[in-house]
Amino acid sequence: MTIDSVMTLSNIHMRFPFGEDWRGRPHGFVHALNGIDLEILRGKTLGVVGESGCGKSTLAQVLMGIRKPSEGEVIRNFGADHDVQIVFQDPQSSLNARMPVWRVITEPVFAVTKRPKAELRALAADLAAKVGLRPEVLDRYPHEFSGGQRQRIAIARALSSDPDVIVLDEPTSALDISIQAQILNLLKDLQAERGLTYIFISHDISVVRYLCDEVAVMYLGQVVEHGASDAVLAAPKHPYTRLLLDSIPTMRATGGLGESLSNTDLPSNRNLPTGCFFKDRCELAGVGCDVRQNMVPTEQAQVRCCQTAATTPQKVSA
Amino acid sequence: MKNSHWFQVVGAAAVTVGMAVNAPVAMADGDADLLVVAKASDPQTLDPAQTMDNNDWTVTYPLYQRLVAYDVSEDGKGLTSVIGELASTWTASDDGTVWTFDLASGNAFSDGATVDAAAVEYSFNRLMDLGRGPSEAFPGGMKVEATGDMQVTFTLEQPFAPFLYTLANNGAGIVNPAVEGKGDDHGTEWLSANSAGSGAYMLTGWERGQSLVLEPNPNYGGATPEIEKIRVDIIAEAAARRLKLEAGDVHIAESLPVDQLDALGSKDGIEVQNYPSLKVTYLYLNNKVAPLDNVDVRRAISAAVDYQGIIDGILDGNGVQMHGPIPEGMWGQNKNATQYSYDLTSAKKALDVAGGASEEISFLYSDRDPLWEPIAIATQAYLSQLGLNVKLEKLANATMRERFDTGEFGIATGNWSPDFADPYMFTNYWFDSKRHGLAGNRSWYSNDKVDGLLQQAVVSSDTAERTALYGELQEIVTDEAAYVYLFQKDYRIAVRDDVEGFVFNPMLEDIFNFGGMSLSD
Amino acid sequence: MSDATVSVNPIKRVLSRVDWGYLWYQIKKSPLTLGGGAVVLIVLFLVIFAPVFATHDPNAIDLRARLAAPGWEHFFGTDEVGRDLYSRILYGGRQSVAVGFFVVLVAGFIGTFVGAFAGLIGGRVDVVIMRLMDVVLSVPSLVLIMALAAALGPSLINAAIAIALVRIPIYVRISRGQTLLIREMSFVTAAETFKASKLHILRWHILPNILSPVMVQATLDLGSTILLASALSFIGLGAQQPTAEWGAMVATGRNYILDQWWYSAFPGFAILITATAFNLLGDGIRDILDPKQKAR
Amino acid sequence: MADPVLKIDGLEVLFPGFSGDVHAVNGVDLDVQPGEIVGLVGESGSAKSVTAMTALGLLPAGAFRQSAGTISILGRDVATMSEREMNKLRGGDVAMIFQEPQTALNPTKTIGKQMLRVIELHSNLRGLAARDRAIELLKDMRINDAEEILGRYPFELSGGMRQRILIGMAFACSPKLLVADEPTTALDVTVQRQVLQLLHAKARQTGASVLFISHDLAVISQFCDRIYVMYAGRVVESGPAQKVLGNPQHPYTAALIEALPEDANPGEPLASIPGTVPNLVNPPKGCAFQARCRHAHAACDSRPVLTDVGTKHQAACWLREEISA
Repeated sequence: MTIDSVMTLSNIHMRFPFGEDWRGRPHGFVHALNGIDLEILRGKTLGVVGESGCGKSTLAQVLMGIRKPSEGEVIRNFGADHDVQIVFQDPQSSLNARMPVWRVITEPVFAVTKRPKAELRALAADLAAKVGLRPEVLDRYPHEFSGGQRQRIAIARALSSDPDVIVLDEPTSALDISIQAQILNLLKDLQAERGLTYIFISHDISVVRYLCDEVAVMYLGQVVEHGASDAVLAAPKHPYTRLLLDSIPTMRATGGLGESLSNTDLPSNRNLPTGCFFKDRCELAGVGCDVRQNMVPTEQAQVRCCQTAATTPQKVSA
Repeated sequence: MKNSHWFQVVGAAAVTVGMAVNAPVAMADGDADLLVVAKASDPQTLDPAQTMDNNDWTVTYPLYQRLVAYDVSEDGKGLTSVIGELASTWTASDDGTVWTFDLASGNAFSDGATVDAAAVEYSFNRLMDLGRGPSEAFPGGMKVEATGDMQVTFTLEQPFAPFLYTLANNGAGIVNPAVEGKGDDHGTEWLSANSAGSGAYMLTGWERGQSLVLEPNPNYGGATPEIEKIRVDIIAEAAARRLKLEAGDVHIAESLPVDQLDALGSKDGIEVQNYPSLKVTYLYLNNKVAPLDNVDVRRAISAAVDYQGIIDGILDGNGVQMHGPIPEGMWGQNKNATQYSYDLTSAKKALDVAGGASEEISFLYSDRDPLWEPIAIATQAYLSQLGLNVKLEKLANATMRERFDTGEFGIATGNWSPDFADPYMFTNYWFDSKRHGLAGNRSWYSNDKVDGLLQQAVVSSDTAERTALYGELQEIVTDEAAYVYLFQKDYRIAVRDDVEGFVFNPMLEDIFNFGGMSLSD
Repeated sequence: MSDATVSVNPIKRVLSRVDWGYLWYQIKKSPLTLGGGAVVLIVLFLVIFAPVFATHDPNAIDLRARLAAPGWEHFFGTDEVGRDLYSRILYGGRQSVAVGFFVVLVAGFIGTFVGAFAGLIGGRVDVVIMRLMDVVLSVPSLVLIMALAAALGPSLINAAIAIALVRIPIYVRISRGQTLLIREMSFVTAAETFKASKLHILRWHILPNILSPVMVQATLDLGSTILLASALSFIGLGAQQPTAEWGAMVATGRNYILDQWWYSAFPGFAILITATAFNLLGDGIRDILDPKQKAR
Repeated sequence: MADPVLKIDGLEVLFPGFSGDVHAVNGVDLDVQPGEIVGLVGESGSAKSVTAMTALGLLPAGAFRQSAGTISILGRDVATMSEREMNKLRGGDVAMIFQEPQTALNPTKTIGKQMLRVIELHSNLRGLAARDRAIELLKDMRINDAEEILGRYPFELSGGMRQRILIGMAFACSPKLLVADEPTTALDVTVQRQVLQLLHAKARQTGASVLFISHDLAVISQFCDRIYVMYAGRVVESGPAQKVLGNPQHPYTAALIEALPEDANPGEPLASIPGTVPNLVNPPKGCAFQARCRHAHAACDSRPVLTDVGTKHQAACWLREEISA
């Protein structure tokens, strides 16, 4: 079976200068992304999880094409201009309150080419219906809508340029549970109908498990574990993935909150640690962790940890 | 208005507070020997050879003496004839070109130096060398020579009829030759802020913009003045001057709006004195610029102004319409010359003769005289009845005077008062084509015949002949409407009624005879 | 999601868009604002329909009725050439109000655009523009206005131009500050992902969203501009005779304040009332639209 | 049974608005017993925060009106207390922790200064003793280099660190009641877990009662002894956390749990709740959830009251009434 990848990221590095001196030379660099390799499969959903500061948002910007990586290559397997769209976390601020809904929805179109108003309105009406909004909402303004409806508008907007890929940047984390379910269902329906590729950035493991085919776990600008989401989330291999999953409160947990973690602070991304990035917080840390870790394939996923890789039998490719 | 009093108090309080910054700090401290005069603006210079402004003369005139002075009548009225001041006697040659003056003894400058013929010679040479405004009253080529310790001889190139009278004017003040040592500019810089005269008073203090202090000259040759100290306070706001006067902090308040004087006169302790004056108010019609270069347009304008309306309305009746350029009370006035009156029909006729006028006419005025703005507005309204388009421009006084000199204006307002008692002050200044601009002919009027008449009149010493010449001239310049001859206004001044001995002389507006004045208790 | 975004917080809702119904509701709650607004409306009405309400031609002189006291013939009395002060105040308001609106429109329009441009483009352009504005702001504005008005020549339109020029930096600052805030909003980021041009972002995102604070400033400015224009006329740099203008009338009336109090008093009251009314209205609108700045 | 630390009876709060008054809180009864950790859970608009803020007198004066109900804290009726007494109560016997740890700390003062001020304000400790107390509090919050942290400014610290410091400060004066409003919502999961653990342990250790406000059912289920589920300004269900979440008796609670993706099958659509929360300008006459409830029937047009549906377990639903009847 040939892999139909819609985007390929190879060895993406991203760093930003900070604190310029009087001659404009930076004091140093923030290392946001440190060697990302990802294959994004057409029609599938890739979940990207990780804590704040792990580089998720920078990765989203690289995927959108609004930031050029400092190093590495992004290959896009499609031609059209508006091929990647985005849905933001907070529908409160991602929709301009001064535009009527029909303009909001069609902005990706009229921002780049002049189109007659009627055509834009027709497009907006079409898309509004798709995302479950009644046509009479088109002339209203975003503030007149609830969070869930606003997120529907944001999704309609992302669809208006007929993209291949949509980056979903925590699209439901600002929503109530009951509304989150509606939006997730809508996203699933749209994907099935249009063959969309989703990149779903989230910290909510249960949503990722439900929605995503694959999951990539990020830590300090690297993917530390990548594989099929059911496998990775059921039996995490990387110690960080495990920590993450253990931290998530669930209703089924019986042991209460358990013991407190001693070190929850991320290492600085200004001066990257030597060796394994997770070494200082890792309970498995030992021999071999003093060198940079590479992605190693295991039975179910790729893992960036020599310790796990050594104890897990590698799956022989079929 | 019953309520008006409340507003008055509030308004007056506001003005007082607003003006408090400018006003001098302490007022009359119950000292009966202090006289306070309130003026609107600070003097520019106190050098008699430089200043041409009555505003400065208030201070300079009592500081200096002149060869001759205006006489005072038995009943205390200022006369236009002169008597000797520093001079005891004088003689003139028959042709009127050589004048010899013998000086009285006993006059001394404030530093004790005697006023002798050398000082007179020095003062006139200094005046003519500097060549500023005041020197223009004297004929060019005049020679001044000390022909004895106490004798001075003036030699003129040609007869100059008003000569004797010019010697009574401010510019003829005798200056202590010691000023020559105060710098290489004839001491002008020093003298503009100090006094070096033999007058009844000397300057003892000047805080710019605030006040000047005069004290008696210890070496003064005349009767010792009664008032031991005179303070001239500079108070810009008319309302503040008036309030100070009402409060008794000021004895004499200058330049109060005429509208306020009647009300003021009824106040306790204040007297408003009225004097017939030779001060006239007239409009310059720039004879050089269109459409005013057309004599019929000027005639039309002269007939479109409601003279009596302005006098009754703006002056509250305290004035009379001018009858040509020479005011009533000055000899030489031709009562038979044409006098324009408000007559729209003939004005329109005249304008038709001119073929109409579509140009915009600028009208300059300043706030130097509070009457000018109402006159300007009224004139604009009158001329609009003729369809003339007048644009009012309110300028700083200095700017306006610059424009007179460059001739960049259409109509402008002006006041004129004579410095010596001779019609020359009105005729030769106003119509001589050599005096275009600021020098006096502010209408830029030119007429060869008029120039000839002026020349003839100036060299004649025969008053009857001169009267005839000026009479003919008045016919011409009135007919040609060189100016709009508006009105001759009474001199009105508000003084506390404890001020005694003030003698008004129409040649000496804004000037007070401090030496002869006193304060009753 | 916390309860902060719940509809129980009406202020937040309004911040997102001018909601006139809400505005009216809030104005009704503040008697000062309501009073200010009512007076502003009355003033505007009287001034616009001055010919209807005036009893005399404002420029018609009547020297024999000069400085007449208020009465039935002349409600507010007459001035030094006998013009009807009541009619002149009505017409004079036209000048004052027109200057106010002219200044606010010109300065607001230019300032907003320049500020938004500076904020959006950033970099050197921004630095140069802002330093220039700092320079203008660092000179006392009345001094600068007087200098400009004197240089342009004394007339009301020149005075208005001078005031407008000097007030531009205020709008530049406001609009740049707002632009910097809005530039960080994710709808602008979103527009960037659509590969929208700067012009598109300026037109659709920045300008519509900085309108509220600019409008608040503009309303507040109206009062002070009317005062400034009057001040300029007062010192002779504004309206020229015979044009009726409140500040000029107060200035001339000052000469007559002791005996003819009405001459200065009525135009003075007109300035006071109008400027205060505009300020009250402006303050009220600011408190409603921009509660962060509300004086406590 | 001891007096409740916090008792709210029949609370009704409304916010004047231009299209009518917003009836935010519509008759809430609630109590927190000594040593108890009570959860207040609900979606946005359920008025869980408003209820707590009203109880502590923290809503801006003039912005709201309490139209009915009584609130008593530590046995005292809040209505009878002056503003000064309320201020003394807050930060003394009652402490608070909010969602945004950034805004609760003064950015211009060091942590040490801010902690010492709180300690000195509410205890007799001064100088070194107060400093020792501050270090002790930070150590309890698992902050190892406490002495160094005291010299730092808030911006130099991570969000988790700041929140732990705030919890430490909240316990500085041994409060009897701690109100925590979404204290971990802004934090990452690993940090959230740590903060929750520390908070829980400290509360248990000091015997303080906690009113814990959250929208996160999972957090609530692990943290709280007893919970109130709120919907549209009313309590719809209450009882021990495990009982309510494990065996929900109100259709809203049940639907909420079903809507969680946690147990969902990726192949099937999620069980979402149709519609949106009702407009509280004109709150529904009967059951507020009626319009979205799949069990709604005629009886729901009148307002259901909380009735026992199990031991210490109550729900406000006519359906339960029928079943038990």
